[in-house]
Amino acid sequence: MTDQAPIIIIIIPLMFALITPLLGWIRKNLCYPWVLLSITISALSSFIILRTVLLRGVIHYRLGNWDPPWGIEYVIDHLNALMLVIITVISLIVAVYSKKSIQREIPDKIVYFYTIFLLQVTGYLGIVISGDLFNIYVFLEIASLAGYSLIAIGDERAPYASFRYVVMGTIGASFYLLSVGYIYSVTGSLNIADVARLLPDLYNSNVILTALVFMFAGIGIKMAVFPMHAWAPNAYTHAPSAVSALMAPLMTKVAAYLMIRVSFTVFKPEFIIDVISLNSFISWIGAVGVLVGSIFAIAQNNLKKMLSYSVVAQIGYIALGIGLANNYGLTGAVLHIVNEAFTKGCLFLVAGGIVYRLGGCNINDFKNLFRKMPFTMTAFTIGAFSLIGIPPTCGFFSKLYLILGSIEADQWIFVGVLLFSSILNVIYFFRVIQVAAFEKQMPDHSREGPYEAVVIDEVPLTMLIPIQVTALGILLCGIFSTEIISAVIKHVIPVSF
Amino acid sequence: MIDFIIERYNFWIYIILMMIGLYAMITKRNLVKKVIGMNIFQTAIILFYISLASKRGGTLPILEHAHGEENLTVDVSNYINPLPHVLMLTAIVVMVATLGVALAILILIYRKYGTLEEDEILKKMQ
Amino acid sequence: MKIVNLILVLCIGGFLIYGTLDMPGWGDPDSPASKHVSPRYIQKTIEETATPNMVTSILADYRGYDTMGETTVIFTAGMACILLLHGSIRKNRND
Amino acid sequence: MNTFFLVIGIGLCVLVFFVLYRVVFGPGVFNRIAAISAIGTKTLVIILIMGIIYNRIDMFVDISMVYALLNFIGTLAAAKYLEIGGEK
Amino acid sequence: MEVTLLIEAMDSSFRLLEDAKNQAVDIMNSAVRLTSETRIIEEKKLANIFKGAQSRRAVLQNVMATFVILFGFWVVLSGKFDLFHLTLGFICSLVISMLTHNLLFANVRVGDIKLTIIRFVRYLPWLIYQIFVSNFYVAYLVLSPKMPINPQIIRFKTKLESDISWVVLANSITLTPGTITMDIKDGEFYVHALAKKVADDLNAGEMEDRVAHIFMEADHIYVQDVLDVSPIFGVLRKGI
Amino acid sequence: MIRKTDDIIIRTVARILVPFIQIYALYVIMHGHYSPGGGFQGGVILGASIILLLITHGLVETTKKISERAIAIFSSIGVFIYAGIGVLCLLLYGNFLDYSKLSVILNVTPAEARSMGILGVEIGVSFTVMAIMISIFISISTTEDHSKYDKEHY
Amino acid sequence: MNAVSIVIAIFVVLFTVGGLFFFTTSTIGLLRFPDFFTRLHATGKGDTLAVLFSLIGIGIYEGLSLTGFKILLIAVFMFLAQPTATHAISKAGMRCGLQPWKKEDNRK
Amino acid sequence: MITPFNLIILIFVVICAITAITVKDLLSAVMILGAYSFFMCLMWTEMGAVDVAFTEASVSAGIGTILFIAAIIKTTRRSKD
Repeated sequence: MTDQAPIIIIIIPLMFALITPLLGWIRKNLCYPWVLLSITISALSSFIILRTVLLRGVIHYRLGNWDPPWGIEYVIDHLNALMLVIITVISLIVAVYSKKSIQREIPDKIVYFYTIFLLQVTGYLGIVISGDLFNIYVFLEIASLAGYSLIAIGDERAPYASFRYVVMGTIGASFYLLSVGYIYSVTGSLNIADVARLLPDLYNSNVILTALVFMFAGIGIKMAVFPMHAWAPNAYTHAPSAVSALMAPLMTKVAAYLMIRVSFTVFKPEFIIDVISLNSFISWIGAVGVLVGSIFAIAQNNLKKMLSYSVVAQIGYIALGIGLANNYGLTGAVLHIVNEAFTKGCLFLVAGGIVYRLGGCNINDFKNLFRKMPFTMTAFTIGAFSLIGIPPTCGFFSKLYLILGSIEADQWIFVGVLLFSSILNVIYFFRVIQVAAFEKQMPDHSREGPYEAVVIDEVPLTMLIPIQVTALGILLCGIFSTEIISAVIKHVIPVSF
Repeated sequence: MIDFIIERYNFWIYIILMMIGLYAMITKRNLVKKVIGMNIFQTAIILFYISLASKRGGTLPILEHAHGEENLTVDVSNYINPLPHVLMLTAIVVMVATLGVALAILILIYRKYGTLEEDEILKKMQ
Repeated sequence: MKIVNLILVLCIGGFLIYGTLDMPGWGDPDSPASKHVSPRYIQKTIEETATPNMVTSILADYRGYDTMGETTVIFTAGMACILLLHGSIRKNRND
Repeated sequence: MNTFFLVIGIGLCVLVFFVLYRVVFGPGVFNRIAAISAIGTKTLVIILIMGIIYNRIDMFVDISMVYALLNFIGTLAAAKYLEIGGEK
Repeated sequence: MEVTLLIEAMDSSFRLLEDAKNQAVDIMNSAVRLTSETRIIEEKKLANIFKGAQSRRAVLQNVMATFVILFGFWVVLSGKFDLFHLTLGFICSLVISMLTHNLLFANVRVGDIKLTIIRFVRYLPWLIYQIFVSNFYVAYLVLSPKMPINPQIIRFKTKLESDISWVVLANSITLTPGTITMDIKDGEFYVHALAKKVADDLNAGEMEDRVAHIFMEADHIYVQDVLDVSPIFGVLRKGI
Repeated sequence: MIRKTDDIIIRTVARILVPFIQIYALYVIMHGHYSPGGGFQGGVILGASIILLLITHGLVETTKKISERAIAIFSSIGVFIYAGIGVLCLLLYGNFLDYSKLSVILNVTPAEARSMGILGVEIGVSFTVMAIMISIFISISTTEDHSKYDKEHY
Repeated sequence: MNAVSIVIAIFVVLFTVGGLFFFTTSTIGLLRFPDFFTRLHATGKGDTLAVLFSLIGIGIYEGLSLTGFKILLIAVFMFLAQPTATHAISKAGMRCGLQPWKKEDNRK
Repeated sequence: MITPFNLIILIFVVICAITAITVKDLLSAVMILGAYSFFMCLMWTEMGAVDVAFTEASVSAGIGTILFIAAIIKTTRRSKD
């Protein structure tokens, strides 16, 4: 059955999602364990695949038993397998977490929420696993449609944010489709490996250049890199907290994966670097994105919005790493994808927990929060450390590699940007921690008598455990980062670097 | 030069349509207009793909003599390339699905703000 | 603002025109798109799938996985509409 | 014979061009709807003529049939909306 | 053998309902002469009477008739006569006729289905002739430089009673150029006429008479809502 | 939108046309192998026939024919048929969606088994598409009335 | 080219050109007539006959086959659907209070 | 592909697209979008993409316009631009 593990990853969430609404008629409560079960199976098989890939190398799975250029195939190399594990693990964590949070925020829509949740996970997995350009588009649309609707059920402003996302997302997906068409028009193929084989002869044609630019534009919109990030902050802020905890770590990371795939597998690195030197453009955009995202994040009072701008900044890091296009830079980018998934997951989960307890996310209301929710805030601190880049966490290593890559590429400005952005990160996270830890409740002069004792008001266990697990994940990724690099990421780097 | 333009006029028209759709999506303040622009934009891309598929002197991608004849040799240049058609069927489905979700979100927006004009919505938000 | 958008759109259009310049001509039977993958579909559809309509055979068999994704897209859209608009009280059922 | 049908088809297209005048400038939504339903009928015939030119009319009849069966649903919906909402 | 048994069983069950039918026909005949308000009430009563009787026989008949029509339609569409496709067609038309048996033959108020069909077919050439003639008239109106049109809305009360005849009349009016049925309110037709000539033609009431003739409303024969296919059964039994 | 019209002509014509549209839709689904058409198109036409019924006969009368619960079941079952055929191939020691493995069950040649597999898949697609089209239409046009902003439409 | 095919060709040309003629008149009517209802006269039904003519012409060209029968069915459905659509839209126009154009108004 | 048809229909398509986004009344815009779909369908039949044309025909005539109209009923018909 291990031969069929690749399809099981996709088909189990899909088929379980089909049954979820019917199950919801019988009992609403059944949906939650059902979702957990499906994602657990999916996660197990993704682990099996990772193991197989590590042992035996790239897996090819032919759907419908057709040979690759004619049919669709799955190609799972190290990067895919790593992304599959990350997606399934994060979505499992968020699924565990979602129970209480969803019951609080959208109590009457639980059944359909879980259906679309599973479909969205299916979409992410399908994008990552597929080896066919058009198939990626289809699954991208599944993930996007699910994302639109999940964002729109948030708070008051959510529908408008979601509509902006619909417009931008459609432009992005259509650009992607357009560039697939351009590639198809000159190669006649849709399979990634086949296209990669055929493309080098055509590198000096306008068509390929246009295709590349539009593909990067489309993926960039989905990824929310700097000039095209306008939809992201509002969407992630106003979505339900479980949704933003699912989408902020995963959607952008999946798009980042797609960008790495396009830059280094579909197009050869030589083309990107030597022929048109698009990479320096990307890294500049990334650097500006880092600064802009961080500066906007400082200006926010809402924790979720701050985190959303932080997402934009972190995407900038990844784009920077991709654009550096050398060994260290790409290692840093991939490691940062792993790191970001866990870190942003953790931080958004904490934000959701705070919303669950306080009913809002304004930073000024966080007074005394460290006393009230010690475990949650500890996790928050770990996440913040990881974003800032303090040693035992994973963020330190990814930033280290990025800085090394910048030095190797002789781009000292980027080193400065990276260090400066760390300082900005310190500023905005320190504000939160300072308010939560050190600022006391203002003395209430109208009342006499002693202050009330601080009640420990921790979030429920189903929310606390995921938060702690992600925090632990950050630390583990940091501690075992060399192992991750030597086992997985080393194989991702193209040979020419 | 003239030949060069005429040879590809389908592509020019698709670019014009795409620009119209994109302009409507970016500039129009009415949300329904944006959705209409979205529709035009996606249709333009479909037009591009179908133009890729067309073949001078080709007929429909449906075999004429359906059954019975074994070992019939099919001349490839007689039939239009069917692959872009298939891709575009999927794209049309995606178009319809996006349309449905966009309209549903639009109704939610109207429910909250009572208007479909973007500037009025932004004004009411503050 | 409108002018800026117009210029942006015109830039995109101009870039597309630039990209289209050395594309195979419209209706060219020797373009790579009609030479590389698609001949097999045309030649072998009867032999391999017993279906004269090539579009159907590609849609549901050669690239059947795409179509499954397409159906899932539709399903997602339906569920999304129910998620967004259902759940509130339906007063005017007969409107 | 094909040339004859080609001429007829182009004639119909020219007629559609005139109908398009009402679609673009027609005062009010009613004139537009009337013009659009007129375009629908012409479209139906043009599709059949294309079928003749391609010499595969049995494939094109289906599309025409779809238009004959479904085209009036849109008009009905618009008419119903106008009845409910009124001319504004 | 089974077919005969089935038909006989059907026939006996039909005969049981004969009384109810006769009674209903009487009520119906008296009902149609009443004013329109009371007519609705009487119809409701009638519907109640027939609810029991209709349930099996009417449904069965409707399904049969719908099935025959739909299967014919399928065969025309399909054009493939091998066993597989015919079976598919059989299943499909059976499913659809089960689902929509009360749509195609819901309120067809006809006495003798054969006669109606024959009369309707005879009516068609006349209609097409009318369409033809008045289309030329409209062409004349359009092409003449002065465009001698004189639009007017005329209103007349129809003597027709049943829904289907209204529909046929209204669509016939709309089809003949020069006139459009704009509205029907309580049996009153509002017709928009393009010129005085067509309005006068319509007022003469020839079309109305013909439509009444089709559905035998001139003879004041009103039979129940259900299509009567018992002649078909009779033919079948004779054949066996 | 989903309200019974008071116009007898529209109602009658819609009633007469609906069975024909439906049988035509089924024809389109079943003959996707030989002529244009297939699951998606047929599903859309089926959905359009029900929508025609909805806008002429109203929701109450239509749900007697096809209830909202049935629509939900159909929408799930369609994709389920599709994925189920794929999984069936998986269980017959083939790859996912490898219909030629169905020849063991159907007792025909692999090419014809693929043809049958295509037919089954198309039926699944049409179920989903029909049900989803109807349910999108119903959920758009029966949402809660929020006419506090403008009452003009009611 | 025997006599039968010549006769068939003549009929095809006759009917198709007739259809084109009525299409033309309906289009001119759509452009020339003064108000919505009168324009509806031109398009809603002038087109119906034109479609019937064109379909008969194409059907004769196609010969006696199932396709020809299908084309006839298209005509039948057009005859059912087209007047209904015309009726619906004219009724909506009347309910909305669109004033029909009168000749007397023109004289003033 | 039938070149003379193609040229004429392309002009129609562009006219319809421009009208659909400039007209102020949303119902008109939606109906014109329906006409735009007609022409698109016509173009695809003309280029031999029968299946795509079939899909476009059924989608635009059966679903697209009606969904738009249903949405407009629930919201508003006025538009500033």
